[in-house]
This record gives sequence, structure tokens and C-alpha cells, in this order.
Amino acid sequence: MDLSACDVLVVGGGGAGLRAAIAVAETHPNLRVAVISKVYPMRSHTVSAEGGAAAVIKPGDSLEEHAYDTISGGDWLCDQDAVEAFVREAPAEMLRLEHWGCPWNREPDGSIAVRPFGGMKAQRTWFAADKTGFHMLHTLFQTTLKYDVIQRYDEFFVTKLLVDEGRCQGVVAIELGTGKIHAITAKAVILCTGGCGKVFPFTTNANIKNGDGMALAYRAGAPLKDMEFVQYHPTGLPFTGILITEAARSEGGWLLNKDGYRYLQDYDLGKPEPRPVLRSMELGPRDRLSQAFVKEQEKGRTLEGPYGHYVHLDLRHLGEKLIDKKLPFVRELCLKYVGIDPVKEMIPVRPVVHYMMGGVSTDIDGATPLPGLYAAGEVACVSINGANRLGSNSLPECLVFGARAGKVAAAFAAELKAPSPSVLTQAHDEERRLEEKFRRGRGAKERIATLRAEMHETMEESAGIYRNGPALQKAADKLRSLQERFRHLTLDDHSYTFNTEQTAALELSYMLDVAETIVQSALQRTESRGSHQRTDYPERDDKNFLGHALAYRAEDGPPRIEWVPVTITRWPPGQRVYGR
Amino acid sequence: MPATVALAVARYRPEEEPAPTLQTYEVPFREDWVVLDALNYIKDRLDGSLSFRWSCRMGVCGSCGMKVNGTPVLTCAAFLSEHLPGPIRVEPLDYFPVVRDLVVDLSDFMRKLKKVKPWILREEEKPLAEGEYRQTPDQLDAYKQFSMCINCMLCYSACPIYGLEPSFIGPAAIALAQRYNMDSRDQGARERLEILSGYDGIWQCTFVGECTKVCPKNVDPAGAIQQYKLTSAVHWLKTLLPWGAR
Amino acid sequence: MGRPITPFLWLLFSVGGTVSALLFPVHLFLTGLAIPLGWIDPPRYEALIGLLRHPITRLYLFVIIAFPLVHWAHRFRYTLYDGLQIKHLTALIVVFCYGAALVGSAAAAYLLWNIP
Amino acid sequence: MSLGAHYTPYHPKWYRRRVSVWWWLQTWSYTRFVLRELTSVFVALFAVVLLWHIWALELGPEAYARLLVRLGTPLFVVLHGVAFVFVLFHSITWFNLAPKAMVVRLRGKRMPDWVVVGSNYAAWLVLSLAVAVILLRR
Repeated sequence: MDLSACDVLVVGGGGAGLRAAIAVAETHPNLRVAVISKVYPMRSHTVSAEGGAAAVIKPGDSLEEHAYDTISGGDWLCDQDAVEAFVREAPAEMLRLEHWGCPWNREPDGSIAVRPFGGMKAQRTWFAADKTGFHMLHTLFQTTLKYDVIQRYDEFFVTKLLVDEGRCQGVVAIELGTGKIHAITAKAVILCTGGCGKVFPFTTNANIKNGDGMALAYRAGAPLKDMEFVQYHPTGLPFTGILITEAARSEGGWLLNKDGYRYLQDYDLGKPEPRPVLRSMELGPRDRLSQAFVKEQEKGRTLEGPYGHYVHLDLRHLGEKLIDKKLPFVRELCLKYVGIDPVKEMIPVRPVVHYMMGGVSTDIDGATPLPGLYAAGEVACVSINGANRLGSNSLPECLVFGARAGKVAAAFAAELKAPSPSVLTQAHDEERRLEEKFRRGRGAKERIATLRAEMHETMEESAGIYRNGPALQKAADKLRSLQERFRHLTLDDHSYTFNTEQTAALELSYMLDVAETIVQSALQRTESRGSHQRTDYPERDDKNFLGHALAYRAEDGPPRIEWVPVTITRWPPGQRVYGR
Repeated sequence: MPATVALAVARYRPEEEPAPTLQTYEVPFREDWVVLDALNYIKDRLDGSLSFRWSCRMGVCGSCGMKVNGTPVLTCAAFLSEHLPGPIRVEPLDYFPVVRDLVVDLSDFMRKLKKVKPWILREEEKPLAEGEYRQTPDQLDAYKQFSMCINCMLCYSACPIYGLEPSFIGPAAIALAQRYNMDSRDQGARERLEILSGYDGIWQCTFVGECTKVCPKNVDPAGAIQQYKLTSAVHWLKTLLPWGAR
Repeated sequence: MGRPITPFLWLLFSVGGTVSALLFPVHLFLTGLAIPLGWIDPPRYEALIGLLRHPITRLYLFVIIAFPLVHWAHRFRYTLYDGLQIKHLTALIVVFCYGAALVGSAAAAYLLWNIP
Repeated sequence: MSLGAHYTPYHPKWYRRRVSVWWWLQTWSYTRFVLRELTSVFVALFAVVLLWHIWALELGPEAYARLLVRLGTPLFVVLHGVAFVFVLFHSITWFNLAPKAMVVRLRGKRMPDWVVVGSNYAAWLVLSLAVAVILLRR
């Protein structure tokens, strides 16, 4: 086993992780900061974000409005102090990225251009064509290269958090290239590992999004918050699940059912106008649009293809010039993957799992209840997204809370002495566990692909856009049995060098843990709110459920759920109104 | 359309064998499958020990570059139907050391990327309070193309010069340096000149042009390098003048 | 091999490449193919020598001989490096290529200077 | 790591393939590249031929007549034919690649590639005509 040490260890090299690392390097240049990631940072899933990043910058807009849009969009489950901090700090963070070189789209006079986005009452979404996440990630990554103090562990897979004396003191990780086990001690650990879309079969998420950080924290005793809130993006390509950005609608795209009818007008989302109207119709929030699709499907008004039901996203009236200027990636993706030119044809789309509102519970500074452990980005639940995130809020969330977590973790690390020696014993135990599980464990019979497929089926059937008690209970039982069967996993690959079957197995075990928290939280929230719709409890119930579900790992059996109230500062719960 | 298609996949198990071999797998043929889907089918159903990198499956993360029938491509964007009848040969990218099966080592590129200083260099930072640097759409357009690089390494794998002269900084890194040189917010062109115009820089390039041809994002690194040669030559001429740049 | 003059050599290479691309096909076609094959009559000696005595013609000829020779030297040098993988013979190759170009250019200058 | 070395756990044993001396025959695009580079040989040869022309002209009318006879022999016709093909290849590749090497901007907008390529070909045509007219003037 290899031993190394740093002061602040950032797990994950996406938007939040890199921003956190820079925050540490800038505020505490004397600290040793390291970024450990199972992929090279520029492969992180931030790269796939398309539409944009919201921050108030234009005259006529206000922080209050951004906060209100976010809170009402989140169906009043957002912690309002966190939202206020978020909207306040987002503009400076976005500007900082501009100063670092992010190629934001511009107005003719050279100032930042913004576009409308779903659920937002004002135009405040900054964008770099329709590859915003890609440009943000590469800008951040290339900027980190100038800080010599930021050390990187590329292609290191974290298997465990080291916790001793009640605080997090580092990680155990596998160096993928060699299979060597490393114990990396740290005075503070920041989880920035992204979400867990791969728990579901049909998702926009990349293969790497397996809820690693969520499971690591959960196993270390930190709770996962609001895991029942899974965002379906209304427009994904059938089969591949490739995301067609919301910007396609914000630029004026229409959603049409099989009769060519803009069906959203039937779902209390406003009247169809030829030009896009803010907070109306196609610019409604994602949860409502995805739910409308299911209702439309029940009415038999969707189209049917080899990969299930779909509707049409019509961009033809936007014209080639606008599409090439503002949505070039949409055109590229459609041409490449479905052989359709959106300039001339309608795009087949259907709702697809996109984002986790829930995650590792943190306070407004990214600190988890476990001392020394921080989290930021999709892995975390601060929570600013409540029961439904608004499009273009997640990228600035990575920046704002990445920076906050970085600064606070650095300050925390600066005051601490070296880690306790007993963590090494833990690290050795972990090494032994991995060795036993993956090198010797022959003779078992369960395959990764089988278990994963069954988990996918279970999640899609029970924890989709609409849920009900019996299906969720059945899913909870099924996940229990999958956990049991995971013990009998067999691998074809017992080698050390770049063993991707081993990482797939570890990822599956993470996903099973996370899936259980999703199902258990969904089971216990007997109301409907935002993206969590219970057919057996169709109404929002502020009396009993204006609170966050915290899922704790139980020694044996399903996760234990506890409740904490939502923080309300200025916006008492109200009705979500769109298009009126 | 055939019911199945054969994939001849390069295997290299460093713990067992001295050199790579080809292993053939029969996978179902599906019209909308890309080569990566077939590899995943193999990994899930036929042979869990096959190793390769992949992530986004939408051509933007840059993980899944491999050689398919001899040409470097993103396997998530290479349809099986484009490579019929098979067997489809899938190999790791050329000119990089092979770690295992289809996985190559990228540390050389990561070092080179840092060398060209791909970040905004300025004599003086503008305070955040003063807002954004103004940049007109035309100024954005001047470097936008070079900013589209996803670091997929296809260009290195297509560049015989990189194969022959591994110290060559190479297409992607030079294009990224040029991305910052051309950015109206940047003032670091002089600082980057040293490395770009140095022994391992642009002058190694003989304009084979293959890097641009295989680039999945139309970055045109070959163009970036040629344009930079002109910049560097003009700079050289200026240094001859007594009042010129030094 | 000192790198500093590479940009200069590349400039000469580029000028030579452009000059030869623009002008060699027509010269070669006329004097090497069309005239020898009798498609057109050869120009008379007096006309040519008259043309040759003009200083602009002499300058023109020098340009279309010297620059293309350097163009060759520069390009061929890299072809030898890469095609035959003989970079270890750098010094020899450099002397041979640029040396030959230099000799050719000097010969051109001498002949053009001494036109009767 | 050398080929066939024994594997030691936790240590990488990378496989590096040597670039073959015949790499430029492996794909047509590499071969075409090498052919493009070899056009320079014919460019140089023709520069030498031009020198020969000048020399013959300086020596006098007889030498010029001998030169014309020599150029008419099958060997020289064939040589010139081959050289012509290569020189044409050089011109075409040179013009077509020009817009990559040189970005022409007009009022901040990048000129499309075909404009740059087109003006190259136009210049080629004009210059060729001019040369032909001057050279063949009676």
C-alpha cells in the first residue's frame, strides 16, 4: 500500500471539484491541496452540460427574482438562506470564470449575452453556445494547471473514506493504471463526485455517474438528504438518452404531440404564443413538463417508436442561422445520433433521468454533519434545488458552493494537526477487503450486468415520474435482495492493471446503496411535491412534509429516514404558477 | 442487414502476455449501435475482462477514442453500420503506450498541456467589481474554433510526426495555446512563444494535416500550427530590427 | 542544429513554395512539353537573349531559381528525417540540402550577372 | 518497459509499438503526404533545368539549338512529363492548404476558405498567361 498526505483532498475533478481546489489554492496557498478523480478532470460530466448558467447580471433583473424563481421552481423545499447566498454569489463566480477565459456568448457591444430558460422570470442564463458545461469545465481545468500547488491523482478510484476520532481524515483509493491501493490522508475532504443518474436505465448521465460520493458519505455515517427528488429532463433522445438542451425551447422550440398540437397548454402552463414567453408553456419547469408527457401518453396522444413513446420537439421555424449560432451542438447530436436535421425535421424526444436534487446533506458552506467532510455540486444537497431544480442553476451551484466548500474546508484544515495514526489500520483493512472481494472471490455466480439490469428495471418501475406506495415497497424489498446477491458477485477479471470490471463492481455497490435511499425516501414522503409525484398522495402536504428527508445507513436493513424542517426566510410556501 | 457482426478487438494483458493480440467476438448487429455499444455488450455478456475507457456517450468527454479499422475515431460516434461487413478491427490509439487492452497512457499529453500555459495570462487583472472584459462576437469568433478541443487524443494518434518524435508538443496542445493567444483577453502570447517556437514546438510539424482530418470537433489543429508558424516567423523578422521586439 | 533560424528558413521555404506553385507549371509545360513536342514553335534565340538582358528578367529568374531550391532543401530535409527515420544524421542532411540550394543559387547569381 | 519484461504487481508494463520505417505506406493519406513532400525534388530539378536554359542562352545560338534538340529526346520528354505531374500536384496542394496557414480577415470576419483558395487559382491563371505571352512573344 502506498501512503501519501495532503491538507485538503477534493474527490472529483468536475466543475465543483476544480472550483473548490482553486478556492483552496487562492485562499490558503500554503496548504497542500489535491484533486483525486476516477477520470481525467476534463472527462467529468460537467462537460455534458449544454444550455447555460444562471446569474443575475442584466439591468431589470434582481436577486430577489432569481431567488423566487428558484424557490417556487423547487416547490418550496429549498432552504431559502442557501438560495439567497447562491443568487448573491453567482454573478461574481460567473464573472470570475469570464476572467479565467470562459468563451461566453456576447452581445454586439462585447458584454455578456444571456438567454431565457425554463422557470425563470427574467433572461439571466449565461451561455457558451450550447456547450456551456464543456467550456466551463475546460476553462476551470486549464486554469487549475497554473496553480502548481494543486496536485492531481488522475484515474484513482476512491473506495472508502477514512474516519477516525469522529472526523473524516482521508480516503483509500485504487490507482487504476496499476491496481495499487493508496491511503491518502487529509485534514479535510471535499466530495465533488456528481450525481447518480446511472441508477436508472434511461438517463442523460455519463457512465461515470454512479453516486460514488453519495455512497462514500453514507457509508461513513453522513446522511443523504432529499434523495426522492429525481429530475426528469423533458427532452432526451430515445434510446441513447442524449440530452437536447432546454435552450432549444428557450430559443423558441415547441413541444408537439402526435397531432402536431402544443399539448402543454392543456396542463396549466399557459397559452401557446409563437414567441417564447418566460415561465410559460415550453419554458415551464422540468418536473411539470415531464409530468405532462406522461399524462399525454396516458391519453394516447404521443407517438410510438422502437424505444417507447415520444413527442416532437420542433425547431424548424427557428431557421438554420439561429440554430447554427446558438444550438450548433443540438444539430450535431441530432445529425449524428438520429440522422435528423432539426433545421428541416422534428426531433423525437421523451423525458429522461437527468439530475439528483438530493445528495449528501450539507450546510450553507458545504459542510456535512461529519466533521472534516464537505460536499459541493450535484453530489451535495445544500439545498437550493428543493423538489425540482431549475435549468441553468446547477452550473453556478458548482461554482458558488465549490468555492464556499473550498474556502471553509481550507480554513478547517489550516487549524488541524496531522491525522491520527489509527486511520492506517483502517486503510489496511480496506486493502484486505478489496483483495478478498476482487482477487480471490471465485466460484460465485452473480454477474454485474445482471444485477445492474435488475436494479435499473426496479428503479424505472418504482421511482419514475409517478410513484405509488406498493410499487416503492416492492422496490425496497427487491433492492434488499439485490444487496444480498451482490455478495455473490463473480468477476472475469482478477488482474491489477486497469481493471475496469472491478471498478464497475464497486460502482454497482455504490448505486445499490443510493438506490435504496431514493426508494426509501420516496416511500416515506407520502405527498406529491415537485418531481416527487405519488399517485396515492397527489397533493402537496405542507403540514407534514415541508421538510427534508435525511437517509441514514442502518447496520442491517433499509436506510433510516429522519426529518428536518425547511429553512424559510422571506418566501412563505405558495402556489406554483406558470403561464398565468 | 446482418444479424451479427464480428469485432476483432486488440487485447493486451500485461500481467500475462508480452505483446498485444487480437481477439474476435461476435456481437448482435443493431442499426443504431455504435462501436462502443458493441464493446459494452462484450464486457457485459461475453468477457468482463475487456478494458476500455468511456463516459458520456455523446462525443464530448473525449474518453473513448480508439482506432476502428485503422482510423482514430470516437467509438461513441462510430456506427457499426458504417463499418460493415466486418470483422471490425478495434485497437488502441497509435503512438501512445498501451496500458491494457484499449487503454493508453495520456500522461505525456497532460505534461505538454501544462507546458503551453493554457490559461489567461495578463499583466494586470481587472478587478471583478469592474465587470467583464469586453469581447465582441468577432473577437470571440477569432479563437472559438480552437477552444472546442475535447482532448480526445485522436489528433496525436493520427500524427506520424508525434510517433517519430515523441517530444513534439503535438496538435491539440498547440491548438489550445493558440486558443489563448488569439483570445482578446489574453496577453501571454510572448510567454508562450518560447515553448511553441522551441525545439519541440511548431517547427517539428510538416503539415501532414491528418490531425485536422480526424478531429471530431473541427478544431483544425493543423491550421493552428501553420498560422502560428507565420506568427513566429514574423516575430523572428522583427527581432532583426534594432527597434523590434526582443 | 540551432533552432533560432528555423523561422527564417521556413519563410524562404514558403516563398519558394508559392513562387514555384504559381510559376513552375507554365514554364515547365511550355519549355519541357509543348515546345519539344512541337505543339508550339520555340521562341527565337534573339528574342530570348534580349529578354534575358533585361534586369527585371534577371531578377525574376533569380527568384524563381533560388527560392524554389531552398524550398526543396527545407522540405526534403524533413522528408529524409521522417520518411527514412535518419534524424541522427541531421548535420549531414542539413549540409547536403541547404548546401546544394546555396550552390544552385550562387550559380544562378553568377550566370545572371554575367549575361553578355 | 521493455517488451516481454516480467510483470511485477502494481507496476505498469506498457507496450510501445515501434513506428515502422514503412509507416508512410500504411495508409493512403500518409503516402499522399510523402508524395506531396517529394514534389520538392521535381521543383528543384526544374530549377536546375532553368539554370541550364540560362547557361545555354549565354553560350550562344548554337548551344541554344543543341538544348532544344536535347529537350526533344524521349528521355527528356518523359522526365518533363513526370515532373509536370508532380509540379501540378505541388501547386494544387499548396493552393488548397493555403487558407489553413493564412487566415485572411476582412473587418474582423474571417474570409471563407474558398475565397482564399479561389484567389490563389485566379493568380495562378493570370501569371501563367502572362508568362506564356511574354515568353512566346514574336
